[in-house]
Amino acid sequence: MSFVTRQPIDGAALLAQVADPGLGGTALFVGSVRRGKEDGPVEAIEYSAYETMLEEEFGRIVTEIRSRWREARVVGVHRLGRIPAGEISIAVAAAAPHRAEAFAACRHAIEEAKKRLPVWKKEIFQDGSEAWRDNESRLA
Amino acid sequence: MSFVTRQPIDGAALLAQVADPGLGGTALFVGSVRRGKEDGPVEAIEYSAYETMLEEEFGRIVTEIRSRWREARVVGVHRLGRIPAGEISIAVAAAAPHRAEAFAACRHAIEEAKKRLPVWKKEIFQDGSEAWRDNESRLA
Amino acid sequence: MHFRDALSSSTTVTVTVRAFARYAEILGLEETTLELDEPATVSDAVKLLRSSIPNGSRLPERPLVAINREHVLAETPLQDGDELALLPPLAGG
Amino acid sequence: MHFRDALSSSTTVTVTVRAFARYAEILGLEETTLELDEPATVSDAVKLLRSSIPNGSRLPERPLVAINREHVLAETPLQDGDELALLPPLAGG
Repeated sequence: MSFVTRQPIDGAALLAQVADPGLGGTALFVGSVRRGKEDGPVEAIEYSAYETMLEEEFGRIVTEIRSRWREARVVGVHRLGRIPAGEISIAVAAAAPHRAEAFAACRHAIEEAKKRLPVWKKEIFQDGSEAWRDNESRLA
Repeated sequence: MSFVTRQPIDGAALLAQVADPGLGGTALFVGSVRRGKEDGPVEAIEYSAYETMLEEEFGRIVTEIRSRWREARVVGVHRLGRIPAGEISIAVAAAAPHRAEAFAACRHAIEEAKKRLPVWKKEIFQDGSEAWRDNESRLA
Repeated sequence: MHFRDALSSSTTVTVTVRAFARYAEILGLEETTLELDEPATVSDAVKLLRSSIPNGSRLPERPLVAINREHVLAETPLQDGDELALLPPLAGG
Repeated sequence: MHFRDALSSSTTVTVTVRAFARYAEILGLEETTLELDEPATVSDAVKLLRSSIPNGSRLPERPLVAINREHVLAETPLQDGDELALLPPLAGG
């Protein structure tokens, strides 16, 4: 399955993808476009990416997780294009035999995704103005 | 909403309950009945509870989380009765402005739930035998 | 004098005892009533149950307990009308 | 002798340069081709871009870069046919 989508993300679909009767704990993280306050109300964010690298880089993250938490199953999806405030931009799910590994693998996936994925966002404010925004420029 | 249900749990419903355009990160944990290996294949688990206390105790956990992570929204649901292997027994979701608080609040909710909720489970094996099972007696 | 009266053995507290899961199985009951001389603690109630109810001695000396649906310690004093719950090792989630 | 030939300035590497997001806006292009004398590193390519392309000087001296869709450091040597990507500060998630 592709890591990239241009459609609304369904968190429950990710839960279903990692579900396994041998895996008792599943952690799911979903990141949404925040309405925001710092620069004014955000109407939407336009996400763009280096798509071929994005797929490969997330694949490498998954491979790393599987080598560290051998029984874990991990999936993720990143939406690109214009995403209205309140809608999901990224989701990652990890299932493992027990909850500690599920949380650790899920957390690892999202932290590495934030650090490494070649994705950029332009905030579109309610007054129509736009601004590039990166994960360093404000608390993300 | 009641914390207790006797119906299958829908993880996506919890995500919807905590969704808020000001809260950019949401962590969901779902615990499922594991098929298991230690004592033989588990067919199902029969969950029973001190139901009035169960509702109150989860309410106290939510109150504690709100006092520690002031902007967080937390919900949870615990299924009781006979739950077949592979189906969800508990789910907790926490939404917060940023992901660190969402993970911390969600983790806190499930850890406290495991420690404090007056719930008991009887494993029902494929050969028809049964055994009480608590969170101390094996890795949970 | 009044203080002493209140503590005299002629005054009692009556509590509802509830047992769950394997404790209900051991005792063969889910609910009973217990009358204790004042002052009485959770620990006193457990002692009385262990000595007076069939199979009571199979309960642990210090089981997990709740009063009025809140976890409490064995030293907690009982008040008239309390709901005292005997909780087997927890297994939620 | 052969070794020396290989390192002479007459041998070059040709790489495809891709720019994204605000770097694409700054440079007014998303893709270009660059020819460099061998041996050449990512850093050499960035220097050449900054001096030879209109608005190139607005690129940082050490931007985040990828070769063939993997993050690499500025000291990484370039090989003929590489896809060199200039990545603005990341903002995934």
